[in-house]
Amino acid sequence: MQDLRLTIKENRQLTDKMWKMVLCHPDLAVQKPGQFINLKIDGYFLRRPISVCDYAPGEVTIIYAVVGKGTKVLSEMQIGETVQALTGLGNGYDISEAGEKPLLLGGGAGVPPMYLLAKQLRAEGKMVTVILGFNTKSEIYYDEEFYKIGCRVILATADGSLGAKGFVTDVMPEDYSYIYTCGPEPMLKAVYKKAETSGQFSFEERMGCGFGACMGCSCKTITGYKRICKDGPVLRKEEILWED
Amino acid sequence: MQDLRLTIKENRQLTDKMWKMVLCHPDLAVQKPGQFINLKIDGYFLRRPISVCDYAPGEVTIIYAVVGKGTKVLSEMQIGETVQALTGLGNGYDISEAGEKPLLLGGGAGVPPMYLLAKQLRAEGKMVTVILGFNTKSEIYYDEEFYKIGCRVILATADGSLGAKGFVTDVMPEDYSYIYTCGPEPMLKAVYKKAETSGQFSFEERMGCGFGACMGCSCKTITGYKRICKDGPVLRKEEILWED
Amino acid sequence: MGRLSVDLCGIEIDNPVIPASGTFGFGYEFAEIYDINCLGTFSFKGTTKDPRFGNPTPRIAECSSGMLNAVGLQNPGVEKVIEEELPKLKEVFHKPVMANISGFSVDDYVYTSEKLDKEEQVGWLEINISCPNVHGGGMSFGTDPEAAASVMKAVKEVTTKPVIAKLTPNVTDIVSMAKACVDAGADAISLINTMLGMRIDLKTRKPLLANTTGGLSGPAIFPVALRMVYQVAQAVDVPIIGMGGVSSAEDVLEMMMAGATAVQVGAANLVDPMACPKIIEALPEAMDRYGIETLKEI
Amino acid sequence: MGRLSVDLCGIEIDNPVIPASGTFGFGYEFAEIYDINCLGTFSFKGTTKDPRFGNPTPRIAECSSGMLNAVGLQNPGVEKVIEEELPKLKEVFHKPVMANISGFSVDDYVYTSEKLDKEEQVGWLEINISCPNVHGGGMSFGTDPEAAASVMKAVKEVTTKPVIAKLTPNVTDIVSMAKACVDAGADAISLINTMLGMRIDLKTRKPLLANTTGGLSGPAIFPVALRMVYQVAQAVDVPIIGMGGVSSAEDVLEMMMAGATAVQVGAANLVDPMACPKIIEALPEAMDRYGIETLKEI
Repeated sequence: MQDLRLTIKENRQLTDKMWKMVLCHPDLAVQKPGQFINLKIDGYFLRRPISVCDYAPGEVTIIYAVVGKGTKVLSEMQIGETVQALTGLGNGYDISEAGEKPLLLGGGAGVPPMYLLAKQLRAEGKMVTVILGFNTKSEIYYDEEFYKIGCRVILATADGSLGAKGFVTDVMPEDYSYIYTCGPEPMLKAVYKKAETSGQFSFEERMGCGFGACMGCSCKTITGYKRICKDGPVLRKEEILWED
Repeated sequence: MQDLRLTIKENRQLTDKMWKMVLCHPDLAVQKPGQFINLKIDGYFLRRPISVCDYAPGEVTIIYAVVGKGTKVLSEMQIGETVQALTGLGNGYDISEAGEKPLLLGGGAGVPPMYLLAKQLRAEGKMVTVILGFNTKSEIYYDEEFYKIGCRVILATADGSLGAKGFVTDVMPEDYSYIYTCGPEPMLKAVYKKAETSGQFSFEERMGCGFGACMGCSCKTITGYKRICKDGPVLRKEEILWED
Repeated sequence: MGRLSVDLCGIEIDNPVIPASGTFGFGYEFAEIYDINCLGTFSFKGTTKDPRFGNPTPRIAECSSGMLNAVGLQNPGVEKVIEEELPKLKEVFHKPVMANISGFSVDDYVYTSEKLDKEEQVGWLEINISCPNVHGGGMSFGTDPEAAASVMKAVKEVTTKPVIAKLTPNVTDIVSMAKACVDAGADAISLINTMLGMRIDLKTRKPLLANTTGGLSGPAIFPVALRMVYQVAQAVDVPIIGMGGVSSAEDVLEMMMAGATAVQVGAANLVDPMACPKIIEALPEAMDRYGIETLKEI
Repeated sequence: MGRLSVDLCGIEIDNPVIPASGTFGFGYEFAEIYDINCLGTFSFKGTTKDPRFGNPTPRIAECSSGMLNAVGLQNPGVEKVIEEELPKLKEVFHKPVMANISGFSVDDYVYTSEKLDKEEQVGWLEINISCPNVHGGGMSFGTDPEAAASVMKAVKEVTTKPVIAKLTPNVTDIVSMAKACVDAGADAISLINTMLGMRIDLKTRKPLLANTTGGLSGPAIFPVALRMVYQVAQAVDVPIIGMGGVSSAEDVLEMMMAGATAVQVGAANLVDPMACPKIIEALPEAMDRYGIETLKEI
């Protein structure tokens, strides 16, 4: 974990709700895909946790949804302005278990972490299939970026306006070695049910601190209580305990 | 009263504590010397009331003391940035009673309103004497500006490091037609005691709203309760009631 | 009967936005800035039997997301309010107004309430049993259910218009206070008054306020206010006027979702004199955003 | 015995800055970031007799200048705290630590206190009779002077180390609560715990927190905390640990001027993990600015 003042290098709108921001600092380090950074926005008390979409030494890309006043302020920030951030938070995905044909499933605001993950898996020579799920055509973003790094990309929209009509689970291929996923909880649950291999699931929860101190984002798992921010956000399929 | 978003045209340090800021807006209007504007500073709940030092249509000059975090933020603002302000607040000085040889006494942070007042009196052809009191030489500001508009300027410093050693009341001339003053309360009280003519005294008080709504800055006078922000900040000598 | 109108004790008001007592005087200062008839109504400056100067200054201190005040019920007394203030108020405001009443004994409350009840323009009597800034009065009635009930009962006996009990948050159990007032006849409950707070001047090491303590208002207290409105709404059947840090149309909606029928806006008026008209103007769009057809449906 | 040191119930601590329970775990997370031995001490995560998961999520909501939490005393239970947490704590922190204890009955408090009193590294026992987020326990002891006294008395009987009563601000009369605890044997008072608050999600029209209500902390509550510290300091002779929104060296000084001997820092740790070391570092310069030679002189 580092507490750095990052400089905004890019900040632009991708879709109606989603924005892309590139942030720089010479000391910036992200250890794993699936980690997040926690941004301090002037005038708002709690930081905003946002997952890492892409990373190169000294530079991180995030894609964030403008859902409230805080993220609205973030979307209005200009290139060259700075923002305080805790970086390298969360456990992230472990790529060592991917096998040869990993299947990645990202839904809505859960797509971004799939990108750095896919990139690293491709760098290891894996055959990566990515299923991206959205509500409708106009909400689709980042699909091309996955093509460019050599992934097989399957698109699904709930209304069928582009790609297959349905959810990510409706278009899962037969043959895959492992599952990595991030998205809204109903999607994670559906993937969990349908998955034929082991896998890693990234969860979302309202956080206080983002680094394991406040117990604000605890959840129950097969292996005990976990903090989404510190012991997660990625849980292994075997430890997930659905609470219904 | 107007609520305007003013643009900063100048913001520079005059002495260790005092800063000068010039603010612009096409609709900006100040009716009288001795009025004040009330600035909204990001991150701080209450506005900061600051007296008007100079005014030309569309442009106001203020001189403010950096005394806390709010005014610190103000001092760090850049040219071209904007700040929300309520303008044209307070009753201000009435120059119609000045006579031919008005005497103006300003102490410390009470010097600025004397400037627009002196300018207007000079424009009416009055012989204006200004006594400026400071603690020490390094705290002196704006003395030259008074010379330039043709005032007779008398300087007093408490430690005698420049001008006469003592308080403004130690250097009052024999012959004057009326008194206008602004400064810390002990100074106002001393001027009140020594004044041989009538006069107008500008008071300071912690304010809530600045426009007469909250009764936060009430004081007792011979003629009843007054609100410093709306019925003041200028009181006539005859109505002042010292509460000791 | 537009999208914004609500019924407050049998009086239909055009919208639920009501400037809170002590932040709006008798309306003139604001009438110089905008047509105050856009408001649902407003609650005028707390009025007592006898004239009061209130507390010495400083009466104001700043806080994070809020402010302290210790004005101490400065007002010209009920006779002068009726003779001088209400005629002037009538010139700028043409709707029923809310009379805010304070006292230091049950007789005080009765005296002032009876007089103001007879004034034609007064639509509601808001009985302040919650001022934290006067000694031996105000809040002491607001922290004991029996004392609160005795005030409400006595006021109800001499008045004809809806009586609203204004409660202090500085209590262990807000619900029992509200219930006591309703059982004693209160037609509505307004809450919360300010929270008792304090600041110290680091330079002098003495309290910033001459009164030592003062009442905290502003967005800082909104979550506490919302919780109390919610708790009281679960427990009583009369309308609730929610207040405490309301500064935006969203805050108004949140208060109403917690159970408020109408909402008062206090400290926000002092920082931005246009706060109330801005909130009223922003309400329809905010309602659209959250799928709210009319405020009455919440 | 530097400029910053203070005496807390007979134990000299290097400075008065103490991370508050529930915002600092058992110290490890922060020990990864800085050497936590720079702290005066810290109050570890509230410990109960039995393990607790706490409340369902969401447990956190944002507010103006603050936050709500409804964690609900998640902790592994006193046995595991002693077996697993304290040995790990000892590796990273080499000073006396403050044990924070909660319970649902007098027997609970006695059981947990007796165990932790025997732990060598425990310097003080902070008895939390003020948690707003658990039902049938915590705060119910903190709103009734007799109940509070019964806990303090029973705990004092089975312990040897200084016992600190941690009070809730959600009461009408904080002074009578403090006095009852001191009369029952409390060696110090810490206050305030969080203020009961609530937020509603405008989209779902339901409470943001799964627990409906939560505890408000952060700068929003600082003026209320300061007022209560001041009032209690006038009324009791034992040391007071002030807390509630403290975020800067200036806030520490203001709390101490109100009568606090030491100061806890809570929510600030969550927003800035370096909050405490930054405050400690800033203290000497802030003291110079206000002419304070040593903190003990305040």
